[in-house]
Amino acid sequence: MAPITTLHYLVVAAALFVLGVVGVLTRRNVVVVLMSIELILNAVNLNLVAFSRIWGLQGQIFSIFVITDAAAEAAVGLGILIAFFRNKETVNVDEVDLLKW
Amino acid sequence: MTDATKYLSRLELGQPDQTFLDSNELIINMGPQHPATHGVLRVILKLDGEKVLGTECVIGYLHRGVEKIAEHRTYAMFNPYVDRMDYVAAVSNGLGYCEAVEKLMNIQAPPRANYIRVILTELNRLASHMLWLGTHALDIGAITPLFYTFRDREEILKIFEKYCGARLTTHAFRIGGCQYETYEGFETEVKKFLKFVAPKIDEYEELLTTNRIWVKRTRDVGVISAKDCIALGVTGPVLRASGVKWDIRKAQPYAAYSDFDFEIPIGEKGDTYDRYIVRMKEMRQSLRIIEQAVGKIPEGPIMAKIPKVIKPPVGEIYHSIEAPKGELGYFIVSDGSTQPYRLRVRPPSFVNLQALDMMVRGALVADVIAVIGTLDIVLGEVDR
Amino acid sequence: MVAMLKGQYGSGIREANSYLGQNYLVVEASLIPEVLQVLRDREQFDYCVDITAAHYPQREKQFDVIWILYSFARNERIRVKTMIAESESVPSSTSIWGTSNWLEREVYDMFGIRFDGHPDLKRILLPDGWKGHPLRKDYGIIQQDQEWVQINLGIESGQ
Amino acid sequence: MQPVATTFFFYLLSGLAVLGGILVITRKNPVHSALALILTLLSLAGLYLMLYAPFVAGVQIILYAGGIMVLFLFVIMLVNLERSAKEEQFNKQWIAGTAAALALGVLFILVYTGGKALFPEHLAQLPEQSNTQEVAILLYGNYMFAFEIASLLLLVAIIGAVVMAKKRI
Amino acid sequence: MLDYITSYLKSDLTPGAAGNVLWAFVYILLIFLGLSVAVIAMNWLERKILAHMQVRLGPMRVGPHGLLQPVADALKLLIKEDIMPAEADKVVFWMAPLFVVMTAFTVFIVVPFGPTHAVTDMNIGVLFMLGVSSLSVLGIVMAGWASNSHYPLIGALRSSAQMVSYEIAMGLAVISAVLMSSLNQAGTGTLSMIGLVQAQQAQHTWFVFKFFPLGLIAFVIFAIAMVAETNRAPFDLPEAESELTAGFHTEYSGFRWSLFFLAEYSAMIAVSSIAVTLWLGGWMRPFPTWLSGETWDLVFSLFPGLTFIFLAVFAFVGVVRMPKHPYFRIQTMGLAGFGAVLGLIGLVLFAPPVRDRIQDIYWFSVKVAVSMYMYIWYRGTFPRYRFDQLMKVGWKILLPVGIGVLILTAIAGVWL
Repeated sequence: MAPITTLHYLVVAAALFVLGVVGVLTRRNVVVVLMSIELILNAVNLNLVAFSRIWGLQGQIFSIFVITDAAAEAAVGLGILIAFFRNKETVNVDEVDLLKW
Repeated sequence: MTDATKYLSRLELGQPDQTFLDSNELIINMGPQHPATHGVLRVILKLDGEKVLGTECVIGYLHRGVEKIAEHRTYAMFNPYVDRMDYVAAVSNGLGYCEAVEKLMNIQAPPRANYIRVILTELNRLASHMLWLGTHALDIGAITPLFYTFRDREEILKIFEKYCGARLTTHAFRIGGCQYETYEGFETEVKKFLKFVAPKIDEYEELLTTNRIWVKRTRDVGVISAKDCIALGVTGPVLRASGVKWDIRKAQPYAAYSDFDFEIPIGEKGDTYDRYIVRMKEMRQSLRIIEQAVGKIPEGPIMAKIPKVIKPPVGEIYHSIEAPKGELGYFIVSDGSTQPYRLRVRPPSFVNLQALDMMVRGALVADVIAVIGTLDIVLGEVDR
Repeated sequence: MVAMLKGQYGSGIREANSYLGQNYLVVEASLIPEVLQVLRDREQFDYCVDITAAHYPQREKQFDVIWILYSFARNERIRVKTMIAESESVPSSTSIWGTSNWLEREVYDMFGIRFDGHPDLKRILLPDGWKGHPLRKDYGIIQQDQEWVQINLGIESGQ
Repeated sequence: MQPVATTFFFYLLSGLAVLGGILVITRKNPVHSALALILTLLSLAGLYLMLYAPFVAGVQIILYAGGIMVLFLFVIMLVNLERSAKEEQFNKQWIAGTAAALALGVLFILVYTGGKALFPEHLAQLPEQSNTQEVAILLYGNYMFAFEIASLLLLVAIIGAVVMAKKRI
Repeated sequence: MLDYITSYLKSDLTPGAAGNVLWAFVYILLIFLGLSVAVIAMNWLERKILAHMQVRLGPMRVGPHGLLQPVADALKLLIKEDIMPAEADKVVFWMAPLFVVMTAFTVFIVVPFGPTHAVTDMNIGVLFMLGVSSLSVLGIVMAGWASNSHYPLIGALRSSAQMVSYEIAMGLAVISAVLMSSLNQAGTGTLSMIGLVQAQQAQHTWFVFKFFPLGLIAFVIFAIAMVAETNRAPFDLPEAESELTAGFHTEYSGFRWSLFFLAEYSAMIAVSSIAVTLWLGGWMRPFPTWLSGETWDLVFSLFPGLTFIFLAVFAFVGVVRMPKHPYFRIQTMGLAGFGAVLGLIGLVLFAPPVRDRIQDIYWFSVKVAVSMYMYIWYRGTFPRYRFDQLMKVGWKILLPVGIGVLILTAIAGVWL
């Protein structure tokens, strides 16, 4: 088999990214949408780390920041989800069409 | 006057607004098969996460119709049945029943019988409290005290066995006195036991009283005020831990209790820790009573003069004693025949259990276990 | 105390007596809540020890309902008794003593005496669907609710 | 350290990662989705190890798989999604979704085929043994400010989450 | 091929670092085997020790002094009916115990039983161990959710909240130890498990005594957090028997249940070995500086053999005290055989080449064993915490103290 190059990693990352986008666009369940966003972030991370293999450590540093970001996003996102569930008893995105309740 | 009446042990379902997440209350069946309900008690818990919103006790799994059986047995024949109610304190049950019938027939047990009764009943109180301590500690997670208490309770059961041949459901007393004379060496053996058990009680206290986790788990858990206790009819150590200095042994002495000098330990706050301390002190007081009694058992007959066939006159009687769990009462209606017309048992566990709901509302699941343990219920008595 | 009560309720207090040193009152059923309230508030009988009943099938008023009260202040017990017929019901004392709740449920379970104003009057020791009230004299000692046993336990008979 | 059977492990791990990703967006039950996502995250951690980024791999495991996913599972259990699992899982954006996915996919392929020449053949020297130390030096040196901002972001997130989720503060 | 096998024996590296797949595989097998034996032994020891604490005898029937009891238990569990609740989520229910066991075993690839006795030495060893052991919470959550029953669900919620909370305190304590490792080197510390022990070797002290009492406090924080992390008494709320029947594994039975059991004990050993590595000097023998020199080295290297000989003597005393009755003949013979095996192992351990290679493993195991004994001791002594109190201990006591220790360690490291 051909040796693994950076390009291989990029292809995996792209696949994950596309899967994440499809998930965000098509799923109704907020939890799954949030998880799809995590998928996208991970795809980005894989890209960053793969590039850092070529150009040095900065990519890894940035991916750590992305993970931090993901943690913050998950916390706030799930907090909103709980608040929303409490008020509307649903977790479907297409029923969240009011900016207030 | 009381708030206690507001706490009806009924579970209102479907009030989602009380929970943290709305509409997400959890209904849990604790029991009838559960390691910590001391038998076949079933408690339906309504939970908000870990917080208890309400409880409902479902009892009766062990119902045997003792009161109905009593109406079809003669007075003497019914005597062994009472042992099967509170089977960890069978001697106390027997004492209460025998004294009630004696009172109804207006006879007195001879002093020697009364002394033997006191000694055995207090030994039984010790055994009951030991069993309570072991299982209560086990419920809270301390597994070791259980084995210590069982080791020492064994000695008491040995004395019972030597006295009347049975260990648990003793049937030790008869109407009118005691069936058996004390066996040879009874007094020395009891004295030996007293010497043996006093340091053991210290040992239990050493394990638990100052244990930080134990104190944390029991302090301010299941608090019940004296007022609520009285309104809910809660008696025994639970009532005393709330600060009411009331013990039937002192208030309305029966058997030979008026002869002895002992104190009624009381608590202040009425929380689980106070109840623990009160029971521990009670065990020491029991030792004191036995110590006084065993030295001066009077000579004389052990049976009063009673007719061959027990036929109490027409009338009603209510007699109660201080069982280890609280006020154990017998209400007997006699129609002059050899069988009770109606016999009602006032079981302390049954009435005390009613306070469970009030004590655990707003507490956590773990507290329910602690409170069930601290109420010291025996399902044989609750369900009868 | 008896004189006071008699003065207040007249012939409603049928009998006030003492047997073997134990006091009891026999009261008209309609006066029950008032008498109990007065006993608790004025006479300090603040502890309801027990509520029970007895069945006398040959009498016209078949049931005795008995309240056993105790006063911590006076260290004294008193029994309050009333007689009711099969179809009658007794006012509930749950608003006077919290402990009445289960005790009244047990009386209902065993005798079928209804307590008006009880918040949750249902069977307590026997299963919910059970037929009959075991402590009535006409309920035989080996009698059971065959139907219930067969449906719920899946056996022919519980005997 | 010479990684063993690199090619095999690469295909295994990336296959698992993509499989996990597919399961995440197709499973009906959110718990299954979350478990599939954990699979993806763990295989990505393996890929990071192969890319000489052990610290990122460690952070991935401890934070993502051990922290964030537990949070997800916790919330899923808390809001009890059984009812919603029976509902329609996909909204009506199928076409938009597929189109976007296709467009993105084509774009990626174009970029990769076109940009293949851009990537240098020789790789940077990343000593694996001191990776953690070097990451730390960069993190607390050049990127100090960003690091502090990130901590501030986390603080904001904590407060935000508490405000959102708590009914009565 | 033979070269390939023998070449490793001369190297000073772990098999992973030397790139020797065969030996890495052998080490993995050895660890797997050793861990299984350790879990079985722990099962017997816990029951025996706990029993003697509680004035009873414990298992006495199967084999001499119940030595074969764990084997009998394992057999019983294997042939027991495997019940799958009807409403359970089959796949997740099936995966959960496997996941828990896998994480519990994976941790051990970086545990350094000696300078070369580890499968591999990762640059991020400590981080890896913490991360992977924190993954086991996922398995527990899976088990609780998949059972589709209230008690397991509450148990799973409790355990996830508990483990996530105590991980933080644990991490802080670990960081302060890592900080200590950086002190008299070229400025950076290490996360590698072997590197951490070597740092203690270089500084001639166990980290538990470093900057007294800072190291000790960090160690105590870790010791408390690790009990909570492994769901053991007094923090065993997720499986609190008297409250939740059995917590997250209420619905499990037979073989699957035994996997949880296996995972629990190997997780205990795993966190104990982290504690030993970070604070108790890993494979270092006691008193490396006070009692140094050739003679002391020799004396301490005799300990493994002596221990086994001692155990053998113990077994033979048991043989002598066994009642002389035909009924006990097989038991007596079994115990004598067991003693003979132990004595033989002890004698082998006196041989110089074996002695030198085995010493590190011996001291490491002894330290882990002491930690395991503490686990049993806690269980025999303490009541259980309530959930809010547990959280209070984690967040309001351990966390602030951990941060304080970390800051003080940093200050001490700079100025001392």
